[in-house]
Amino acid sequence: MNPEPAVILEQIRAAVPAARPVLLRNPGPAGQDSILLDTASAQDVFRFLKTAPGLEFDLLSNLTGTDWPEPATAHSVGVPPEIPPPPAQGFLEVVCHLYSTLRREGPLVVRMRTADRAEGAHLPTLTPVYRSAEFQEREVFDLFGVVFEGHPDLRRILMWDEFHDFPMRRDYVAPDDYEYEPTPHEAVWERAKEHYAVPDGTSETGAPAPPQSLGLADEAACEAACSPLREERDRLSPNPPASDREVTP
Amino acid sequence: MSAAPKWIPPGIGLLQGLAVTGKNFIGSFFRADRMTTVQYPEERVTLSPNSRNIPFLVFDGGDPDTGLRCVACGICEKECPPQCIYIVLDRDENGKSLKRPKVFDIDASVCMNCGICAEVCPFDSIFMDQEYELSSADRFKGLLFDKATLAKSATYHAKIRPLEAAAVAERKRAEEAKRAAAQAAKEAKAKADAAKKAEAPPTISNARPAGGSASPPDLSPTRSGQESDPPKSTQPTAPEEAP
Amino acid sequence: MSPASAPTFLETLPLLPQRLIGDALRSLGIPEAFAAAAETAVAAIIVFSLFAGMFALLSLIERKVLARVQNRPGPNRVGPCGILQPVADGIKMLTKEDVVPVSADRLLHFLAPVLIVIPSILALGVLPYGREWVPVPATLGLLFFFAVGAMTELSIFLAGWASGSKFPLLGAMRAIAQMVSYELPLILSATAVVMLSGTLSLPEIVEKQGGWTLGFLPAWNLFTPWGLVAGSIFFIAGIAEANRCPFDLPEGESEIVAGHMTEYSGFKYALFFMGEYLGLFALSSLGITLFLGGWQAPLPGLGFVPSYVWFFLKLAVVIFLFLWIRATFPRVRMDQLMRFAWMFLIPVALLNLPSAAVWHYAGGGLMGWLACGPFLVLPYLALTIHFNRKLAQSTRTYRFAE
Amino acid sequence: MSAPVDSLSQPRFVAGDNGDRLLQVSLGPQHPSTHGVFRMNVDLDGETVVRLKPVFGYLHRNHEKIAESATYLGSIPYTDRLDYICSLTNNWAYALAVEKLAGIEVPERAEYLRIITAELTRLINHTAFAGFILGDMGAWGSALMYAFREREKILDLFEDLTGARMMCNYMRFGGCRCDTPEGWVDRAKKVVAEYPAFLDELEQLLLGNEILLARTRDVGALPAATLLDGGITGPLLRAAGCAYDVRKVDGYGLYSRFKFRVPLGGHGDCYDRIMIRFLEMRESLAILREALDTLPAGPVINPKVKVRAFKPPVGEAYARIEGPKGELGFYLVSDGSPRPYRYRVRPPSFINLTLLEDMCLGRDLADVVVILGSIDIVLGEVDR
Amino acid sequence: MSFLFILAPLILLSALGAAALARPVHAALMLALSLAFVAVLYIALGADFIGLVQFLVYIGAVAILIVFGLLLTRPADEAAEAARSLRTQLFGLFCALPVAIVLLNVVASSPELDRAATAPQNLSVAAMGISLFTTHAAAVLAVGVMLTAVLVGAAMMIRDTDPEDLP
Repeated sequence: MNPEPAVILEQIRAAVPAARPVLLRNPGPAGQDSILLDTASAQDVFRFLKTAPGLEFDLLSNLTGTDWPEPATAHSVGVPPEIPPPPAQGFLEVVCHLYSTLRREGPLVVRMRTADRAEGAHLPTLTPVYRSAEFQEREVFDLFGVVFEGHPDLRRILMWDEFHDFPMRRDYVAPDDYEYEPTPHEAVWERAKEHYAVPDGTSETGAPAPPQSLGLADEAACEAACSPLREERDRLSPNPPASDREVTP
Repeated sequence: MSAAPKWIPPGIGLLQGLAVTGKNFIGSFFRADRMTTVQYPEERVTLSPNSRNIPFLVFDGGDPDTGLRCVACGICEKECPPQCIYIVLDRDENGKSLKRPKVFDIDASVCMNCGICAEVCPFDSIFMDQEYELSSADRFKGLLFDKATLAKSATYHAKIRPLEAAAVAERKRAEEAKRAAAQAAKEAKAKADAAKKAEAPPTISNARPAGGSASPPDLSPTRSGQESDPPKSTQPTAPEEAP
Repeated sequence: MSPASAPTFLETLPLLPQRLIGDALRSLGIPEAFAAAAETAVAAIIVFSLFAGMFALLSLIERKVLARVQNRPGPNRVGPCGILQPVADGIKMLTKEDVVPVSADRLLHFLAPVLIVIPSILALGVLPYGREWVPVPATLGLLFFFAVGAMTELSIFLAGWASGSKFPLLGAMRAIAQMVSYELPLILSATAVVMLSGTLSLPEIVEKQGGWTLGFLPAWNLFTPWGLVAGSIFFIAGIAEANRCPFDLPEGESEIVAGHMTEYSGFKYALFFMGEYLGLFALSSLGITLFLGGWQAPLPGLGFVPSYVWFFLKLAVVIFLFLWIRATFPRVRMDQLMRFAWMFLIPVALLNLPSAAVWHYAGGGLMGWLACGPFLVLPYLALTIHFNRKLAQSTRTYRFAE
Repeated sequence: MSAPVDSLSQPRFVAGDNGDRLLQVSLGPQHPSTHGVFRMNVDLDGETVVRLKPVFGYLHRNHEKIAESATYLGSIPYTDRLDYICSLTNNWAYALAVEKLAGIEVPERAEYLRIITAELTRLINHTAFAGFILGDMGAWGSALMYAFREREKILDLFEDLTGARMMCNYMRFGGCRCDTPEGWVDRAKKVVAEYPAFLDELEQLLLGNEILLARTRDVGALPAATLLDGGITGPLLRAAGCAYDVRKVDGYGLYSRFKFRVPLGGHGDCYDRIMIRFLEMRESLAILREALDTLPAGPVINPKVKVRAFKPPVGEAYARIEGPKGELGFYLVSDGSPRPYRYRVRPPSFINLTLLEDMCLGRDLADVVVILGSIDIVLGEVDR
Repeated sequence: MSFLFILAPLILLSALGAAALARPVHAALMLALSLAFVAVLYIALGADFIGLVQFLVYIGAVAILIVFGLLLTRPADEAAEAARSLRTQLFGLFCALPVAIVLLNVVASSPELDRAATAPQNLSVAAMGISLFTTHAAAVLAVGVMLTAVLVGAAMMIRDTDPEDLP
């Protein structure tokens, strides 16, 4: 039932000569070994995997990201030594689980890695090959910050458009004031109180007085908070700006 | 589904639907089992003995302060998925653990009644209650349950969950017996040793707490670890200071 | 009048206040014209308060019936068995904030709910509720009914347009298209009755439905082939005119929130509700008058009961039918609704007119049934063939994989 | 119209591809039939959908991040809240992934209990679905109340077994949390035996109804290949005729022991989707009958698995089950610590929405609601 | 006759409103109002049938048609409408004036005027019907055929939009 990644690896090498696939052994008992693809030929490989007779992995079941800020951890979980160690700042990884509904096989685990976690966090999109990647790539972009080149509609999907960070990265720090409601024993509230103009955080009833201001001291934050309203207003104007037109895939 | 009949006059499906609703309309006046709803404050459904809601702490005997089974080990605090439990270990003036909680709070507005605290507790001291009328006019303090609110007697536990309570009592009896046997053996051994060595005070008898808080043998590492590292006692927020 | 009719005192009981006031005014020497006007006013007030009360009651009964169909007890908290629920609802509605969107046309936004109540009240005035009880006897009653009914559409348009919001706009578009389309079959089916009764006066139409066929079957228009068709069309079109499920598209809550009523709150919203329910009463009453023999008793020998009792009993049955349908059916789609009106209801209603003529010239009876039979059977046959052709195209069988 | 902005509710028009003016309607997040806080930005030409963009995230709580900072055990109650109608199948999928990750065996009785609870969950989901979609079509909740009445009976079973009606938190790594209470199996058998009568009634109410036929036939159909490309699984895919049921394909749990059939539709429209779910319920009942009759004795949990301080070995695992809404998968990466290094849910509700626009283009606004209803989403899972 | 002095100014005022109001919807509503007053005038003059039919046709159909057309127009046009210049208004007046003159002339020179003023005969519906189906039978038939054609055409148009599924 489970496909043999080592065999498929050879098939890929034969069919897509430019590809440099690498087999990753899964150290755990699950035994789901995976194929690591280089980004340049990834789309071709996926197209091959989807259509090649005998493979026909027609269902991209799952596409998700993983953040590896520490290459050492990554190595412990399954980077073989023959791969040159990635930059010290770590990398982001996209993992795909492919199934073949025709041959009832799967999952074939295929991964891609970015060069680093900052400017180099680019990967080719899979949406033209598998439509089901569309929303999942948007999610990975939203939560991990991987930019999928060629994606037809790469916008944030779960977080709001004005959000700036990537919350699923491991070094993400939740803002102190993401909730201004006190939860007893919650250190978050203690920290959050400093962001609000509330004298001691309590009123007579024990409930906090509502914050007088949003506590956004600096101009930039104010600007960020107001910009959606402004955009909404602009959109309402008789002649909508060109940016309003969403791209239809 | 069998193949559709060859010739269907239109409107039959609509009439069938009307027949079903009509049957229910009339049936609702005559058959109680048709009714979907319960007229809540007057009628109440009997809860299943397994039904769980907010956790509570069990105490043995009549005094919730001294009889509390909880030894403030902090396992539930650690395992609680939404982190709604807050425990401060009680210590005497020398800083020695008294093996009971000074503060044991559960934030009912955060608690999701999953029952993991009861599941992981090695001392059979926290269980799931069946009280579901927890609404309070005070959004914050009213839903912060302290030790006094949470403490409920073992009889109460036996009332709401007879099977579970019986099993716990059985287990405790067995442990007690085992411990007594071990104690007796030790004492016998000590006596024998004493008889052998003439003057040697028994050192072990005080090491285990009195009462029912004996730990199962597989858990001693956790407990000893906890004793060396008191749970978050440096955290400033005691319930009375909490907003 | 049959000999076993109810005592005159009971029959004229609803007229008592207006007569008392008229007589009092006349005895004071007030001119006859004013006294008559006062009598009419009192009659109208009685009818209006009666139906306003029934509206309140229906708002409760509807919820009760729907609840019972769904195996719930329904509202039962306010007063015994929830009987005071309408009062509570009224207080709630009155004390709610009246919200007017910024983008609304304030005057028209205000005018719409007022305008929607008026036609229904006017229409209720000309209906014969009992042998003696006709609030405003009008020779052109039927025409009057439809003429004032035309205003409803305008007020719904106003509500939708003046709200300056998208769901009301969609709702108004739906409402107008639907009501214009369904007014046609409504009027055409009523035309058949007018043809055979030879009058536009509603009391006369009821009078003509007196008597019995075969000694027990009331001579209502419904029990004639053309009346059966016209009555069914009237019922279906009436559901659509009253915006009731399954034709409640203008306010289809699962699609366009509340249609033209989306931006209304408080008492204005209550007025819309009232207008809708009064319209429902008016249409049902007209249907009863035209096809179900109005205040005529359903069985011989029951004439001792005051005639208006029969009228309101029939009204209750018809309203229950509306509720029952609402509790059962899903909503149709706009294009299906329109196609149903234009492709089926209107042709059948048109076809029914010659059918009525044939009945007239055949002189009714068995001859009439035989002659009109084709008019009755053909449309249904056509519908069956159409339905089965569509169904046969897509008869569904389901495979199973092991 | 002097001021450009009057209010946000004002009809807003945008330019269409061919220069038409399209009415832009925001369906949701507060809308009676978007099944929660889902939102669609729909551009309408008249009432015909020209463009439809789903907007997510109103219920986003970053479930995955929470799980990565909780212990493996601590995430089970959170999985209850993904698709809160089907907490037990969520539990199972997660437990399955952890068992794969750590190589844990599950005792036979526990596997049976899992199958029983999962199939009961499927019944709950599909029954409620029938009620919901009728509500979307504007039927005034009668079918929904009937569905909920029957659902109550199963929820009572769940409460008896797991202690909670919806947030069951029942499965554990290596088995189930507790054994069945006294008499539970007989009660379950009774519910299962009475269920077909209810299904007959519901089918009588719904499936022949001409209005329902007109509303659902040929609405929202897409070919199976397109659906597969879009990652759509579960009843939607099978309604389009693709025989793909993870219970059969993977044979996880002990499903390979049971005899059941996978119903397949031919058209893939909303009617087929409803029908497939009805037929699936009949099959689930067959599984339940067999499982309840042959429920073996034995332990319900693998005693070797530690409750506290559970640490799977380093590695990763992806496991999936056939959830009532489609393929529900969990992807876990362990770095050997008591918390998952990476925890990912493959939510069927979310991925099944990928092709929502394709299904709705060219249809009426009223159809959008029905199509969305036929996809059967739960926002707890879509937004996570 | 006293009704005329109350109703005529109302009719004129609302008609003027229909011509002068900037927003098309307001103008359409004023037009409907004006038509309604005319209907009331008919009824006041004893022509109940005509009055009610006027109501039914002009409010229930014509006004609705206009309004429905307006629903489908663009609000942007409305803005343009509001900004129309004095010149266009004068042009409108210039067009309306000859029509008014011709109409007035026709009415004033009609030989029926004296007879109608002196003999307000109360025509019964039956009499009207008899006259329609005897003297004017040809016209009624022609109108009937035309309306039927329109109906069939309307049905055809609906048919074309979506040939699928059933009612």
